[in-house]
Amino acid sequence: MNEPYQSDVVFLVGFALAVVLLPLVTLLAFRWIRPTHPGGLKAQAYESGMPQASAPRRPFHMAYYTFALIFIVFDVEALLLFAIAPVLHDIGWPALAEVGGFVALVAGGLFYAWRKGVLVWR
Amino acid sequence: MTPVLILSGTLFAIGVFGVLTRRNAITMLVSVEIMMNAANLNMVAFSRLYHPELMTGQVLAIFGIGIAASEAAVGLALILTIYRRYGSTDVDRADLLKG
Amino acid sequence: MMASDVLFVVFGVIAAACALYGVLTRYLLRSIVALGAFLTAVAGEFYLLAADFVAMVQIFVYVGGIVVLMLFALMLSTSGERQPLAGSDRRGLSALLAYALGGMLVWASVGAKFPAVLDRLPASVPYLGRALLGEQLFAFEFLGVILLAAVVTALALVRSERL
Amino acid sequence: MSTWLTLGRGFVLGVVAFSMVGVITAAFVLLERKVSARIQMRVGPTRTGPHGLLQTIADLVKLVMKEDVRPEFADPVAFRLGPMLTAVPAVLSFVVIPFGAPLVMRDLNVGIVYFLAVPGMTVVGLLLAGWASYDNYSFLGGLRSSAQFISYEIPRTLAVVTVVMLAGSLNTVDLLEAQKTVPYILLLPLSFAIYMITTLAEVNRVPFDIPEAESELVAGYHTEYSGFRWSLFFLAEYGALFAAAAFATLLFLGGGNGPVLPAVVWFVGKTLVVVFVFMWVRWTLPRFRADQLMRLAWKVFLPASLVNLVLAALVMMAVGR
Repeated sequence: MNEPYQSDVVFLVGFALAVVLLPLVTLLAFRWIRPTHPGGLKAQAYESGMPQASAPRRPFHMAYYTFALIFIVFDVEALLLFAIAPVLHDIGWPALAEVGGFVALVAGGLFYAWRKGVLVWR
Repeated sequence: MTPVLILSGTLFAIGVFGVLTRRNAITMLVSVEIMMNAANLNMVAFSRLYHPELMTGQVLAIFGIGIAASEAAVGLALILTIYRRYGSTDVDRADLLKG
Repeated sequence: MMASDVLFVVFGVIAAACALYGVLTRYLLRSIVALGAFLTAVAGEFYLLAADFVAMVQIFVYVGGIVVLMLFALMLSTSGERQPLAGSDRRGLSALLAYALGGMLVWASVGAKFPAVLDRLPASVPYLGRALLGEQLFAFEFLGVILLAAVVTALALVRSERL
Repeated sequence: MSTWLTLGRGFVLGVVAFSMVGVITAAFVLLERKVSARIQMRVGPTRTGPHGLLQTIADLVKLVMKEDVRPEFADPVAFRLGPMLTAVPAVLSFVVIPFGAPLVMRDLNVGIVYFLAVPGMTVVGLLLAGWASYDNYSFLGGLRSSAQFISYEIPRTLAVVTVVMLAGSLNTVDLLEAQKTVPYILLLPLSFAIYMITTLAEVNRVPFDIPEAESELVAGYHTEYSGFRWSLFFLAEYGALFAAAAFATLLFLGGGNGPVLPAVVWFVGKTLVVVFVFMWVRWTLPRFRADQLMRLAWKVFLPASLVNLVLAALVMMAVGR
C-alpha cells in the first residue's frame, strides 16, 4: 500500500532519531567529565562587563513584524510556484498567463508595501 | 480512513477547547491553527478516495494552509494593535464596545 | 498492524499530545513551540497519506513561517511569561462542549463506510501542478487575491499605530 | 521486515550525516583560519600538529570539556531547545544531497522543496536561543538574525523555482540527469548570482553577518552559550554552509557530472570550490549595516528575483527547454 511514501517517512524518522539522539548522548556523556559549578558571577547575563542595564524581552520594534508579514505572503507564493513550475513547460502559454496573473497579484502586495514606506528599516 | 477521522475529530475538539478556555489572543490563534490542521488532515485523507489524480483534497489543503497564513498575518497584526492600545494581549481587556 | 499504521498512530499521539499541551500550558512561548511540534507531526501524517508536497508546504509555511510570525508577535508584545487561565467553571463547561463535539465527530466517523484506498496512488507533484492550473485554477488565483488582501489589511493595521 | 531495515538504514545514515557534519566543521574551521590568514598575509595556526592541522581537534576537545553555563534568568526549556533546533535541521538537509547519481541518502520525490523547507526551522531555534538567554545582546541578535534569514529566504527560493521550471522535476537526482549536457549556470546566470548572494546571507557569512557583528552585538544569539551547546551552533553553521554549497553545485554547476573522474569526486570538488568562494568573500568584503541589509533584500533582490522568474519563464516558453 503506497509503499514509497511510507518508507520515505520511516527513513526520515530513523534519520531524525539519530540526529536528535546523537547530540543529546554526547551532552550527557560529557557531563561526567566537564566541570559543573553553577551560580556566582557567571550566572549573570553577559553585557560586556556591565550589570544588566535593562531587562530584555521588552516589547520591541514593530518593523520586525512587518517584514515577517510580507515574508509569509511570499512564502506561500513561492511554495505554490514550486507545485506549478515542473509542469509549466508542458502546459504552455495559457498556464504562463495564469501564473503571471498570480505573481502579479502577490507582487502588488510588495508594491503596496513599498509605496507605504514599510520597507525602510528604522 | 476511520483512524484519520478519529484523529482529526480529536484534534478539532482540542482546538475548540483551547479557543473556549484561553483568554490570551495568541493562544487562541494557536488553537485555531490546531483546528485548521484537523480540517486539512481530513481533506488530504479524502483526496485519496475519489479521483486521486485530480488532487482536489490536496489542493484544498494547500489552499487551507495559504488561508491560515493570511489569517495568522492579519490576526497577529490585530493582536499587536490591541496590545499597543491596551497594553495586553488578553481579549477580555479589549472591551471598547462594552462602553 | 502494518508498519505504516504504527507510524500513523505514533504521529497521531504526538500531534494530539502537543496540541493538548499547547492549549493547556500557561507559558505562551511553550504553547507556540508545542504548536510547532504539532505541525511537524501533522506534516508526517500528510506524508504518510501520500501527500508529500503538502507535507513540505506544511513545514515550509507553517513551521518556517507562521510559527516564526507568532514568535515575533510574542516577542513584540508580552513579556511572554505566564498568563492566567479562564475561571474554572468556564473551563469545565468548555471541556464538556469539546468532549461532546469530539465524541460526535468520532462517533460519526466510526460508523461511516468508505471505499478502499488505491494500492498505487499517483505521484502528487506533476498532478498537483496540473490541478492548480486546470481544474482548481479558481482556488489558485483566489489565493493570490487573499494574500494581497492580507498584506494590505495587516500593513494598514500595523501602520495605523504610531510607533 | 523491510520496514525495520529502512528505519535502521535511516538511523545509520543519520549517524553518518551527523559525523560528516562534525568532520566538515572541524575541517572548515581550519580551512577558514588558513584561508583568512593567507588573505591577510598571516600564516594561521601552526603550533598544534604539522602545519596546525590538529588545531580544531584540540579546540573540539576543549569545547566538550567546558562547563555548560546557563544564566540564572534563562528559560530552561527554550535555552536547551534553541541549539538543538538550529543544529538538527542543518543535518537533516543532508538527506537529499546526491553526492553521485546513485549516492543519495534518500531520493525523495520532493527533494528540492525538502531542502528549502527543513532549514527554515532553524529560524525558530535562533529566536528561541536569543529569547531564552535573557540577555539584551542575545535577544537583539536572535531577532536580527531571524529577520535577515526570512528576508533572504524568499529571493533564494524564487531563484530555485527557475531551476525547477527548467528541469521539470522536484527530485534532486532528476536534476542531475537534466544537467547532463549543459549545467544550468550557463542558462540561468542571474538565478545563480541571486542564489549565491542570498545563500551568503542565509548562512550568516560576511558581508551579511549582522547577527555576529562583534562590535555591536557581542556574539548575537549565542552570547550566553558555552561548551558543547555553543558548538552545536557552530556545527549548524558549517553544516548549513556545506549543504548550501552542495546545493549550489547541484542546482547550477551540474552536480557530479563531469568527465573521467567518478561523480563523487566531481561533486565534492565543485562543492569545495563554492565553499572556498564563500570564505574568500567573507575575508574580502566589509559588513553591511542592518538597514542596508534589509533594503538590499526587499528592494533589490526580491524584485530582481521576480523579474528573473518571469524572464526565465518567457524564454523557456519561447525557446523550449
